Amino acid sequence: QTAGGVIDVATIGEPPTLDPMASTADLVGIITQHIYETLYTFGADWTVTPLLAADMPTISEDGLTYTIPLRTGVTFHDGSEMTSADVVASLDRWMRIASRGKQTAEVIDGIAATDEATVTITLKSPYAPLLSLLSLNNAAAIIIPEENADQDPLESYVGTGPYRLEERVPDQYIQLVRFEDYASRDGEPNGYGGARLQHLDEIRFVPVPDPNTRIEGAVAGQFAYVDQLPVEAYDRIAGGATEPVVLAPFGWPVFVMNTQEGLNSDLRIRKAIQAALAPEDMMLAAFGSEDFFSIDGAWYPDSYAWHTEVATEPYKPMGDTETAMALLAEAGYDGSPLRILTSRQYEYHYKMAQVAQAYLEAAGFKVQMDVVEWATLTQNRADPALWDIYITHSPFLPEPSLMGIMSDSSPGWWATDAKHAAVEAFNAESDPAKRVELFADVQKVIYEEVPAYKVGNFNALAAQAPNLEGVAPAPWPYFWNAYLGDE
Amino acid sequence: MTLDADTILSVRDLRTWFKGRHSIAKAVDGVTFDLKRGKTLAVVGESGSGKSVTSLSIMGLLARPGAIESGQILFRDRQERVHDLARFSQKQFRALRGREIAMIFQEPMTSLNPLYTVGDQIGEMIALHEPISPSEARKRALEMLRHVEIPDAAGRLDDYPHQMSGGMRQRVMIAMALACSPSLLIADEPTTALDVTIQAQILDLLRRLQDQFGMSILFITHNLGVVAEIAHDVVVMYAGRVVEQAPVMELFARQTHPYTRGLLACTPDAERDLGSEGERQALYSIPGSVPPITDLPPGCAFEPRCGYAVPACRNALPPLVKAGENSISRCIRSHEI
Amino acid sequence: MSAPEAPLLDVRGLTKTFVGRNGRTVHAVSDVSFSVRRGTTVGLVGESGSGKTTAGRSVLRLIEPSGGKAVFDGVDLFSLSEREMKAYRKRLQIIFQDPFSSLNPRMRIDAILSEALDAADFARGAARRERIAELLAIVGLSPDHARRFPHEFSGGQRQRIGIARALAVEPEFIVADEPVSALDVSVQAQVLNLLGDLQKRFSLSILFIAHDLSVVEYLCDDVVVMYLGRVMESGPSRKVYANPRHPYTRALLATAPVPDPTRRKARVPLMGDIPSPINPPSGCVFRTRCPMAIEACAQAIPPVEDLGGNHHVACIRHAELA
Amino acid sequence: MLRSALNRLIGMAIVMFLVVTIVFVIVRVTPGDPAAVMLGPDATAEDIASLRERLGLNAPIPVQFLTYFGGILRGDFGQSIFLNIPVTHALWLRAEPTFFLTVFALAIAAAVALPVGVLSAYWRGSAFDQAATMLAMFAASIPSFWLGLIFMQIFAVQLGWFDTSGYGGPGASFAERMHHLVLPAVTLGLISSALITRFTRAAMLDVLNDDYVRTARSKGMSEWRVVVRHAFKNALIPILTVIGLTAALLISGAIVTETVFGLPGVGSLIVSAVLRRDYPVIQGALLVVAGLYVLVNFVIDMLYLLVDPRVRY
Amino acid sequence: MAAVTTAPARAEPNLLIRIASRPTALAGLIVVTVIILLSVLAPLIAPYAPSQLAVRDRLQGPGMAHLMGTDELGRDVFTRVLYSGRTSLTVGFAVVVFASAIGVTLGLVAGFFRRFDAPVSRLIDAMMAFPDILLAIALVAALGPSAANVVIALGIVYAPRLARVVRASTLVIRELPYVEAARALGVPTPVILVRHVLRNVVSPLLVQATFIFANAILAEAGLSFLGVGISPDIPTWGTMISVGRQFLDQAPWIMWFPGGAIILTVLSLQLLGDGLRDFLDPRLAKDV
Ligand SMILES: Nc1ncnc2c1ncn2[C@@H]1O[C@H](COP(=O)(O)OP(=O)(O)OP(=O)(O)O)[C@@H](O)[C@H]1O
Ligand SMILES: Nc1ncnc2c1ncn2[C@@H]1O[C@H](COP(=O)(O)OP(=O)(O)OP(=O)(O)O)[C@@H](O)[C@H]1O
Ligand SMILES: [Mg+2]
Ligand SMILES: [Mg+2]
Repeated sequence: QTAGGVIDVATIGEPPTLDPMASTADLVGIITQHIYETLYTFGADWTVTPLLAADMPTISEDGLTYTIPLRTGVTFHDGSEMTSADVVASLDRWMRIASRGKQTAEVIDGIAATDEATVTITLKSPYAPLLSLLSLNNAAAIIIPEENADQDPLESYVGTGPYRLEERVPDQYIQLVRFEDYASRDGEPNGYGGARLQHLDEIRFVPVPDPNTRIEGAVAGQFAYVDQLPVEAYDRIAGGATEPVVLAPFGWPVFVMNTQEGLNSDLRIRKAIQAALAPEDMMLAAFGSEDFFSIDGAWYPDSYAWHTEVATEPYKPMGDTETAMALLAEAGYDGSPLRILTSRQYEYHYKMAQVAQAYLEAAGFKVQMDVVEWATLTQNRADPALWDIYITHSPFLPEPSLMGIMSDSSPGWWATDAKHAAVEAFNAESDPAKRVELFADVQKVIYEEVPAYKVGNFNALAAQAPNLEGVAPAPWPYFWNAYLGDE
Repeated sequence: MTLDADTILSVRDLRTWFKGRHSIAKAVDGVTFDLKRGKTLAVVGESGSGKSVTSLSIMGLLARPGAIESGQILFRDRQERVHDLARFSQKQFRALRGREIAMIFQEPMTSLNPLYTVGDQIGEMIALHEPISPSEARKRALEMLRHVEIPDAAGRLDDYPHQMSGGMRQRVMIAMALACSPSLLIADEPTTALDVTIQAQILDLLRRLQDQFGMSILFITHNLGVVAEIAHDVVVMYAGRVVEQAPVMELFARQTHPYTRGLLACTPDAERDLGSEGERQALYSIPGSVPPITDLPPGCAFEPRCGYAVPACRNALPPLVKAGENSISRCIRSHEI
Repeated sequence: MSAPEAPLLDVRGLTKTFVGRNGRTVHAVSDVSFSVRRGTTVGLVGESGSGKTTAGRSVLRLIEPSGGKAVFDGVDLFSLSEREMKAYRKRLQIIFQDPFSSLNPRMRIDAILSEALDAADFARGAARRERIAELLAIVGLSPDHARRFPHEFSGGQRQRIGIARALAVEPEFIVADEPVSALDVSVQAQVLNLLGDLQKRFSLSILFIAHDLSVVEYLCDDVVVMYLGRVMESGPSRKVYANPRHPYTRALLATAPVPDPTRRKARVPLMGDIPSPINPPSGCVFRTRCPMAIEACAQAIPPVEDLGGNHHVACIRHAELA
Repeated sequence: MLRSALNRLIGMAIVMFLVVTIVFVIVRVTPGDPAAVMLGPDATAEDIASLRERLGLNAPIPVQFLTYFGGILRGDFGQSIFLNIPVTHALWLRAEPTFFLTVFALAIAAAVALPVGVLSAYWRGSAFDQAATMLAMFAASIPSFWLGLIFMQIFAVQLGWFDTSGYGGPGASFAERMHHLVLPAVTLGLISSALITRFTRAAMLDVLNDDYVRTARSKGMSEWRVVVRHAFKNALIPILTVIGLTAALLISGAIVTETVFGLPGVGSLIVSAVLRRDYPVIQGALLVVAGLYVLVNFVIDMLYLLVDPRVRY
Repeated sequence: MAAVTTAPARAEPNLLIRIASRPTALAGLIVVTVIILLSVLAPLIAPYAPSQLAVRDRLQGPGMAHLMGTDELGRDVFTRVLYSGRTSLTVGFAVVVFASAIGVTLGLVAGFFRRFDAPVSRLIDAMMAFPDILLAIALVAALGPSAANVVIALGIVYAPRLARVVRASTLVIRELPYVEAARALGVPTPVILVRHVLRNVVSPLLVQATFIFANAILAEAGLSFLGVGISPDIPTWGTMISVGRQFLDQAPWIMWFPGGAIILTVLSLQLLGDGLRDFLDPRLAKDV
């Protein structure tokens, strides 16, 4: 376990920004989590654990006031010391800029620095997901120096993280070097939390947008770590110079329905789709082998506390064409095309779409595929007039409230009374055990109203050099704690 | 290989064919003639009669698929040795070309390399055959330009071909050809592309240079006027074959082949063809046209167009026979003409 | 029908300049005058680049002349608009030197002739087919040649087709631009005879462009000698040939090779090259090569002098050559 | 000489002006509001309106064109939406790999094509000629990305001689960077050599039939001298033209090759710009690449003046 | 002095016979014909439907059931290669037609009317300054990725190349005596353009067209590979490769067969074009 060393990490591309508040992209989070830190983060078991906060907050009886103690002696990369003023300014910026921050701002009454080392957040109503939101690394509530908080877009990439930005050459590399004055937490590493060790001198994130080039790079042993490999490359990777790393389960692909306009504003159509789809074939086409996916209608797999089988009956591994046809007839479907918006940024999205198309057509749908670039997709999905289904995926998020469909304003625009009732109850409850029970109600509403169709669980594949140690499999891989062993 | 002492080139029954996949073009098919030392032999014939192919055969410059099929090309070099050029290798030719036999071509516009000055190109010829320094070569080139009477020769040495007129370029070609004092100069239609006044200059020049350098000239042309102007002896070709050879005076006085006769008759001549009041007599014209050389009749190639033809003409190729004092003819009725 | 003395075509002061690629002006034809009487042939001779073709094409308005006039049957062709000119097109025709490029390789002979008949608004159908056969017969081809393509003909035959095309519209006047110089001598005579016959038969007027002096002497009633875009001498052929009054004509006649070795004589060829038409010599354009040139020749363009009997010459020393 | 250079220069300026206009038109026909694209999906109508105002998108088209044209004259190609840096800067950052890639590829192509083309013209119809012609045609039939993938598979993945992608990390030495260019340059060079071979052969065939080559032979010189000194030098003139054309071909090839080999060059920048809807970058790249092409061909025109004494425009 | 120009092509009515006399050109012709036939007759020949999924039979190697194996969705590669041929060839052909329409018009106008020569030629020069793939990418980006737009983009890319060839030929033909003869007869200019000029431009055009056909197929594949071309749910050889590329290791046949089809088609088109060029327009060998 020696200090020193430089690693190259192949990422899926060039991040659109190095401001993690401004983007929900996983890639941005992966890179910037080394530079910036949040008040809280997730421990190994996905429980919230303090990072820049000294400890867990004190929550008032009514659940409306969070008093957060801050660590002292934490310095920014520019040498200044973090104070409560920085935290308040940063959180203000978060509520102004970050999409999750904007969403949270609706329940926040005020944020104030109680003293140098304490910040108090007051809420309008109890809001259980708050800490998770403060912990997440995308659209993240990072803490930056107060004087930088006005910047939009962010220009000074100054954080408190274990690595600082040395150089960025767009599309070539982002070079991070060890931040010598980093103040680590004491104790042992615990997931994203706990102590953060700085063995490596340098981490370079190299964008390799082409998945095949990433595979070749992994096989050839060109990188210490290669992120986001197509799972089907497992055997090749295993035979190559780097070792495959599987994160199982990693996440879920999802067909989001446009509940606001067009065909899918009719619940019966959505139900017909739900019946028509055959997740087993879709997952097989997308991921190749059962080794890399599982057929699971529950929104959380059984390794998560949120797992429940409630209401998942409509999820039929091989689909149910007859039921779908019946539903379709009942809905008086007029044969106008069902528009599936997808991209090939993630090849498996596209493959699932192709299989879905076959099954939907078998059920009597007329399907129109709109295969566009990812950038176009993110743009088009915001326009309800343009699509009926769009395909995306998500890692299993530690807090269900963070899922896209939970927000009324995210594309799909699912907003019904039943949803509001279930979700509000869920968000207002602070007792974890009770929240698990309440989530079953949420899942039930989802299955009843079909705002989205979860296809299954899938694993993620990465590759890692044999001598790279100390990297824990994670949806957003991080490289503090990592070190280069002997080959 | 015997050759009269005063014969420098003797082509004997030369056949040069172009063998295609489906046909054989007998471009030269039985050409025989002798060229005397210091004399000019003109080869006349219409387009496609094989004049150029004959000269290229002599120079060994035939391009595929052309090849000498049979026959001899006897050539006497400056050391009085006689060679059969029909059997020469390219290597042997290389030593011969330029030094013993030089050639000038029809198109003065394109026969010079546009990228080198005329001085370079003449100097190159000399340097190829004589061990000589570049400055020496330049001096010799200048000397040659003077020989061919280029005005302001020193000033034009560094001109590029495109800066010169056609006549000038042809002079440069001649200067280049004569630079190594070859004993034989082959001139393939050297004046055809030139205007009459320039043509006269070049013919005049060639005559004078022949007196001066003593080379023999094989002069290819289709213009009987030019023949009368420059030749000592004349060979007439038709469809790849020699039909008649005679000294120039004899030939124009009395033709021993109907084709030659036709050629002369169909060139307009005011004295002959215009009446005293200027009224025109119809020109004599040879009926029909030249047969394709890929498909020659077995007998006399001129027979289909010939006014003297008899059935015998059709059966076998008439041999070349003595027809006059010094002339030979490939016509079985030569004595009746 | 017309007054016997009025020529069919009277060209006066024809001038044509080209702007070359580098912006320099080429004086291709300068102040050229001649006339063509009905039913006669006028020969236009001169060395390469002397402007013969340019003059011929200008008269037909195939290129736009820069100056002068060409009075055809009482009308100045140069003053006509392109539309008015159309009516005259079929009265004036042209035949070309190159028997290979003067026929569209993708059209059959009947189509080529048919296009010409279209121009004359000739009816379609059987009459047209007959007319095509007739035209072919006129130029000595057989009617079953009509369905062939040009490449199936020899040079002489193609030249006949070119002539047939020109005759199709029954023109009164034909410009023949070196119609025989690309042909072999044996074929040349056939075409010359044909032209001579046709002229008589259809009382054509012909402007016959050539550089072969003996052909012109044989065929033409009048001759116009050009040099560097200008007329040096013109007049009835017999007069000009028998008694050339311009040093250039003289030199041309003297240097033209004659197929008669007994007439080979020591003659002094003209010195030097033809100057560039971009920058013609001042005064008399011929003076740079003229054995008789004097200082005065450089001063002014020599006036055209009438020697009587329609014989004109542009030389200040012509008297010495009488 | 000076005069013809000047003439060419004016011609070049006109062509460049048209190039700029074409690019302007292409960007104008792009559907969608550039301002909306720049601001992304979360933008409000007011944001878009104010950006339109700021970008001058509300001005009449001729005014927009003038503004845009003025910007280009000052070297201002706009700001990359995605990278947030000036387009010129973005292009400059990417220039090195593309520059060396095309130079190496051209060198490889010329080294292969010139001798092969000359010899196959010389031995026209021979087995060598037929084989070379077939091979050249075959090479021109292979999609370049396909060849690149196969090379990568063999030389990088299986033999491990080269990295599969990239251009070296920070501080990579020049040699290391060039090492990354070997496979892409060979791929691109081989494919481009096909075109140059065929042109060289055709040009040589042309000149080998020229009269002055026959003149040269009639002088009694060696074939080698005839071919090199007399024929090839003349053939060089059309060959230069092809090399100029190849410049464009190489850049097209570079776009694909760089993508296959993950080279951070202008080519891959263009592809990512398209995928990212980074219109200013697309526009800038179009301008710069076309400008370079025009420039290269201008240089070649000037070379003509040196090689060929006849050229007087 | 104006150089003596030779007539371009001597018409040869029996072109097919002449092509047949050259083995390579004949091979090209035969292969192209076979490929076109296979594509046209795809519905009759293909053993499966082009988008018939059988996810459980995915990535099967070539064998009796599937001549060329199956792809990642279990579709029959042979079937898809046939159907892709339809699109690829149609795109190639449409590009040729579209490019010819523009190119011939521009080339004729520039070549025939001196007045328009300079402006049109400069425009052509400017268009040619854009490398083909780059211009195509930009145009597709501007127009949106659809098959029709790819055709339009590639058509615009190749039009100037055709225009140059047509202009060059027109410049020569314009000066030929048979055109002059037609003018002397008073044949209207449009008729001259069509009957005399266009008809004789056809030969070099045909030669160019085969090369552009070949290039268009390659370019379409390139665009699809880069992900900026035809939408991947329309099977073309290019889209098949770009999908198959991910399985280069496990299931190389998915990429090999469409790739082979491209190479074969392009190669035979080139052979054919080369043969045509030899017969129709030897001078063209040195043009673009
Ligand atoms: N490379 C070749 N392949 C086939 N036939 C050829 C070749 N070269 C020449 N010929 C044929 O040989 C014949 C004689 O040609 P040659 O050039 O000797 O004629 P020529 O008398 O010089 O004619 P011209 O007066 O036109 O120069 C012609 O019919 C020609 O077609
Ligand atoms: N279109 C043109 N542009 C520029 N210059 C031209 C053009 N046509 C002819 N000329 C020039 O005009 C002059 C006269 O040419 P023209 O063709 O009329 O001569 P010619 O007497 O017919 O010659 P030839 O005997 O060679 O046919 C020449 O110098 C020629 O270069
Ligand atoms: Mg010859
Ligand atoms: Mg002329």
